[in-house]
Amino acid sequence: MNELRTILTETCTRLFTDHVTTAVLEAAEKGEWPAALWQALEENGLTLPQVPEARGGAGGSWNDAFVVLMAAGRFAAPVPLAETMLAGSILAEAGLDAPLGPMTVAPAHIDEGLSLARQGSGWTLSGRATRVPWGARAEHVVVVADAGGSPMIALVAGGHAKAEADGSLAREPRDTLVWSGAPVVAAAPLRGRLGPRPVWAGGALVRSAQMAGGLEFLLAQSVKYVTERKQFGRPLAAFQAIQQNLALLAGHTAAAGMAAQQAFHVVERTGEGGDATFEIAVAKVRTGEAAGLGAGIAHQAHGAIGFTYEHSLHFVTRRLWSWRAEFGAESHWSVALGREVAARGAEALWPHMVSR
Amino acid sequence: MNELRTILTETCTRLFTDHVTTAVLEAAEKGEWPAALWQALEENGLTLPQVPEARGGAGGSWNDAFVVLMAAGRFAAPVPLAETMLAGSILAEAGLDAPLGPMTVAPAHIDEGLSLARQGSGWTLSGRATRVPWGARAEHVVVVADAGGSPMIALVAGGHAKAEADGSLAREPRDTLVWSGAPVVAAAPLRGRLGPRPVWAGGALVRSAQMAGGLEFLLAQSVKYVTERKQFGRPLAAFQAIQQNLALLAGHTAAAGMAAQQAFHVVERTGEGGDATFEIAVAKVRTGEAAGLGAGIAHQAHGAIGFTYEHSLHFVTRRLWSWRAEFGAESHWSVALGREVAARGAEALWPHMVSR
Amino acid sequence: LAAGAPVSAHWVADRQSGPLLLRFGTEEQRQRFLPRISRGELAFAIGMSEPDSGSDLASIRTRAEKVSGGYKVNGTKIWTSNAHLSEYAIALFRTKVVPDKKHEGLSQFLVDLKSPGISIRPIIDLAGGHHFNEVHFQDCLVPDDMLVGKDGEGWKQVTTELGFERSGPERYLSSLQLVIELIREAGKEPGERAAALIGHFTAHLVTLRQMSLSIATMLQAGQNPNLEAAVVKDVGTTFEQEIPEAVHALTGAEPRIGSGTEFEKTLGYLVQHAPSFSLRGGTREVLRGIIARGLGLR
Amino acid sequence: LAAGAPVSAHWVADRQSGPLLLRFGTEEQRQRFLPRISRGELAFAIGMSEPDSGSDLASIRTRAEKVSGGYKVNGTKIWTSNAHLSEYAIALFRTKVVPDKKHEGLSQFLVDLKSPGISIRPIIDLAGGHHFNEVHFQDCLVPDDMLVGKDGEGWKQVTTELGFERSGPERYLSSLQLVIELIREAGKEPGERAAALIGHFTAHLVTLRQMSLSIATMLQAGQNPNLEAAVVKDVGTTFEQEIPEAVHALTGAEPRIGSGTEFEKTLGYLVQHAPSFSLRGGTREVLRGIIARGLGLR
Repeated sequence: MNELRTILTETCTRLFTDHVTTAVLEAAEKGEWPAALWQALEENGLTLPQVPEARGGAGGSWNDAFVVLMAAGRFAAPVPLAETMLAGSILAEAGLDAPLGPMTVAPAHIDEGLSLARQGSGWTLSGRATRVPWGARAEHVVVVADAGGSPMIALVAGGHAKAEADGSLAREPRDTLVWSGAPVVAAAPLRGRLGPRPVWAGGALVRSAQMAGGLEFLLAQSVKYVTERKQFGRPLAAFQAIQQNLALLAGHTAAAGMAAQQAFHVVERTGEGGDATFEIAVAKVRTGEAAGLGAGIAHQAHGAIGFTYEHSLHFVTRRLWSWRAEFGAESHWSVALGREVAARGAEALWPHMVSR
Repeated sequence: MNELRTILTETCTRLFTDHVTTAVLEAAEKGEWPAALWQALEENGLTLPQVPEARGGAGGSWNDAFVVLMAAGRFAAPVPLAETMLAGSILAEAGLDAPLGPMTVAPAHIDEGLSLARQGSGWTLSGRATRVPWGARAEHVVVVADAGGSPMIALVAGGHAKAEADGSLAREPRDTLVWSGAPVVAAAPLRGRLGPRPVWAGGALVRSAQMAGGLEFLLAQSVKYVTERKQFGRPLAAFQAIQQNLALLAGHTAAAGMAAQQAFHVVERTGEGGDATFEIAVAKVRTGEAAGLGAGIAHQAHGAIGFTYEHSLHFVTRRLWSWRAEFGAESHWSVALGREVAARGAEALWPHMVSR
Repeated sequence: LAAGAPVSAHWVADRQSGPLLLRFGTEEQRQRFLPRISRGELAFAIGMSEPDSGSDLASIRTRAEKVSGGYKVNGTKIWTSNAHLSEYAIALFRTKVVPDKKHEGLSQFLVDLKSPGISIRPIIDLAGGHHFNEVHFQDCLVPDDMLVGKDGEGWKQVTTELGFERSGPERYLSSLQLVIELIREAGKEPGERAAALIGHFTAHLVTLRQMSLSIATMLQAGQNPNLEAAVVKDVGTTFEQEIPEAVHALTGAEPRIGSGTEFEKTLGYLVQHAPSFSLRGGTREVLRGIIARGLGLR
Repeated sequence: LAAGAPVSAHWVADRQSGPLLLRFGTEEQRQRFLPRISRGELAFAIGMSEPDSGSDLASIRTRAEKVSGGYKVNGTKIWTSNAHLSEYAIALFRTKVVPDKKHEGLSQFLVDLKSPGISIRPIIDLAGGHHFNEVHFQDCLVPDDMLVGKDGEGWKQVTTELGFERSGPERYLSSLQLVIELIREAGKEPGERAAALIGHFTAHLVTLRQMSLSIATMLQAGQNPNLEAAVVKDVGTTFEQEIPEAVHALTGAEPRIGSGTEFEKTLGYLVQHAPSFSLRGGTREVLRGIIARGLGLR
């Protein structure tokens, strides 16, 4: 990690430490919008770090986006930061400008479809999308939709959809949005480095970074807890069984961080027409597995106290359990990855790995 | 376990302690037949414990067979004891007498078939069977074969097949036998408590008992080793990580023993026309999983020393790795079991379990 | 077990009170409580853990001081299951301080939760549920006739209880509902991948049930299968905690609350509660320590 | 890695000698050995473990006593890889006994295995292979110019070596062949069950490779990533040991020796050798202990 990235990490850490308190997290679960947090993120240019300046972003790289999302995951930041970043990128890649304010993406399910229809010189959007992250709260929604057989990217303002509130295990909004001829702000043919399914692949990408960050929290929090807490007359950290488990957690955390980082790195390196699906699949599978195992280890280390609402562990573990399922769980991406590898043939496995 | 069974266990333990020495095991791997061991087993009526006296057996129960096979597994006894027991039972269930001497069963693969043809008032056997345990060494082979569309049980004497030597990971014989019109000693229509595929189901049954016994050895041997061996100035047993691993091994060992015992119990309870396939599938799956995990834990506890040929651990672990694959691995039996459970329906799971 | 509904969380279910009173209760206590217990009218909250005790259950600091006519209790119990719904608790107090021998000087009591000097504070769990409480005792008088068994023998009595706790069928029943939902989801003719998992689960469930039954048989025969019960609990808990993970790995289903299919909601319930399974009746490390001692390793 | 053939077992492969001599060797030692090492003509046996040392690598008892012109060596090394095939060994001896400080007083030497006073006895592994040896030293004279680095600094030098050992790609390469055979077995259009496992393996392999590369980068930058290397080794070994188990669980294939398909034979080879993977460069417990120390737990 170079120096600039270290500075960025520190900025994020400071910002989230100030703005993502237990009170903010609890309030967010009750539906309160953390306005100060969002404002601080925008003021620091952290909502669209990798979007070109010309398109409304901070002009950084996907590697910067990774750093910001890791930090957001570490703090369980209850805002659609990942979704906004992704939405902004999908717009920019299609040659459209990204607006300010929280955004989200739709459809979040691979088997749902939306459609665009011509209206004068513009377009209108119709269709139904379920489990849209922060769907009712986002000021803009970026969608992939079918326009007479061609996939397009479209930007619609919030409030034009009929919204049914729904939520994730972490009580983050996951709303159903229904558009019926809603006006489209801007539209362009789908293109860009996130490939033919930018919401699906990009969603998996951003979730992998959030999960890697969440795991870092679990590790730090578990180490802290077992060092402070005593049992049978000595700190929990003195028990070899605890040490061995946390070492295992450290391994999963390191692996998840590496897998996610590499995916962002390849997305950055890959220009338009390139394809980072291989690395994205690797990242979603590896971070998702680590999230499940890591949450188990962290809860085991914390014992009963981690099972209380009062303790902050669950703000992260409940998110991890949701994130790993969203935009394709391990089962989806591992089958896709396995089929890709098999189609390439046994002898190609290692050469392909080395060539990436 | 009742008193009679305790006595039987002790008899077996004494016999195997005397006759299954490291020298005997090493010689067996080089192809030497442990004649004294076999003779002792026959003299003590342990080769056909559950076969009725009228059919040439000891007139005990399948629960006795379980005890003997557990002990045989514990000592890695390098003789076709399980195969002989199974062969004798298949004969007896079909109303045929069991001969003395080591026997085996064929075909050992579910997708292989043999056929019987009429010759005068008798039959001849033709076909090819691979991986037949002790195929070339057994004095008799009991086969399931097709006789013009009807399945029959047939007894053929050893030496009538063209044999190609092959072996298991544990260097036990697993020979290919080819019969071309070989004379049949006795034949009868297939029937009995082991169901329509007595070699396959019965093979899985006996292997589960052997595996349960093998696991008991691994546990005892590992406990002994870590108690005696010192590292970093204290016995290995003092390390919590070692303790926790061996506790896990104890759990797998207990579960494997229970699963196998229950299968034998239900086979005993089930008369002709009954069906113990459910319990046999449970036993093969549970003992097979335990065998894989248990071998890993035992080797980890033993460290480098367990990796040497000199140490006796591998006589059991190599057998466990083979046994779990034979007569249907976990993958086979779990799919079969899962399909059976699914066909019965979700709500029937618990009632069915309780009804057995 | 009502099919279709996620099982409710009972960390320390009240299956202990009956056997405990049968074994250690006075004739008067039995006559007073057992009929109502057996009719299901009376459940007991269980008060073992204390704020700093964690897995070290014997490190109990709540004092019960002998006074005229009974014991004066001061201290705090935590993780007291269903104290807000129960009339009585079974609680372990320290009646004598024996330096360096924390297992001595403990006694078991039945406590009327409406007694003066008791205050109950809810503990909300991570899924937002309320099953547990912190119970605070301040100069609370517990009458002599509420002592269970002998003064000072509480630890021995409790470990017997834990034996029951460790072997009971809830060791594998908590997650059974998810297996049932998975079978429903997979349909009557599941693919190979789903069938393999269902078969794996079935093999484990059947075996665990047999293991539990064999412990029950030993208990009925008057034996004290503490080691065997610890083994069953460890095997059961480990398996149970694997279930949500394995189901997610197979189906990729999202664990849900409030909305979604029964399958997704059951997954959501269990994913959140699985961490607690290994806490009931001793953490995994403690259980494995008990097993290791039984193996002669410590 | 020759495709189609099971990889050969190297517990402690000789990737250490070059870096070691580059870092700690005298100019004379470098000139004498490095050209032959880089041409692949010269491999070194590694002599660390002793009969009673196990994972406690510092508990070394083989003495190298300073005498005129060199050191007189007495003692026994075990698990000396390929001593029967190598000209030289790199060995760790005790040159000074410092009571209660076992990590002090150790020194590294290059040893000509044809020297008088050395006898080599084979160790046959459970699969019947011969890769390791017991090497016995009786009054064996090792000349002064064969000391590597400083007298008494052997432990520090060795832990650097172990860093290399722990991060190298053989951490995940030993089992790669089985993954390749599995892909071949599954065919170009695998079922969902096989595809999921292949995808899982691929995700882990790719990630491990990246982790190894990042350690290599740190080493090249002159950093000493001992903790990171231990993490990579632990993750890699744990994954590697899971591979044969997972492949068996999927396919039910029988692990074979001598006969059978390439797939079955590779499975047979790996099932037997997997137990050794966690021994190279420290057992799992020791590695996790190192990681725990890095986390501040001990």
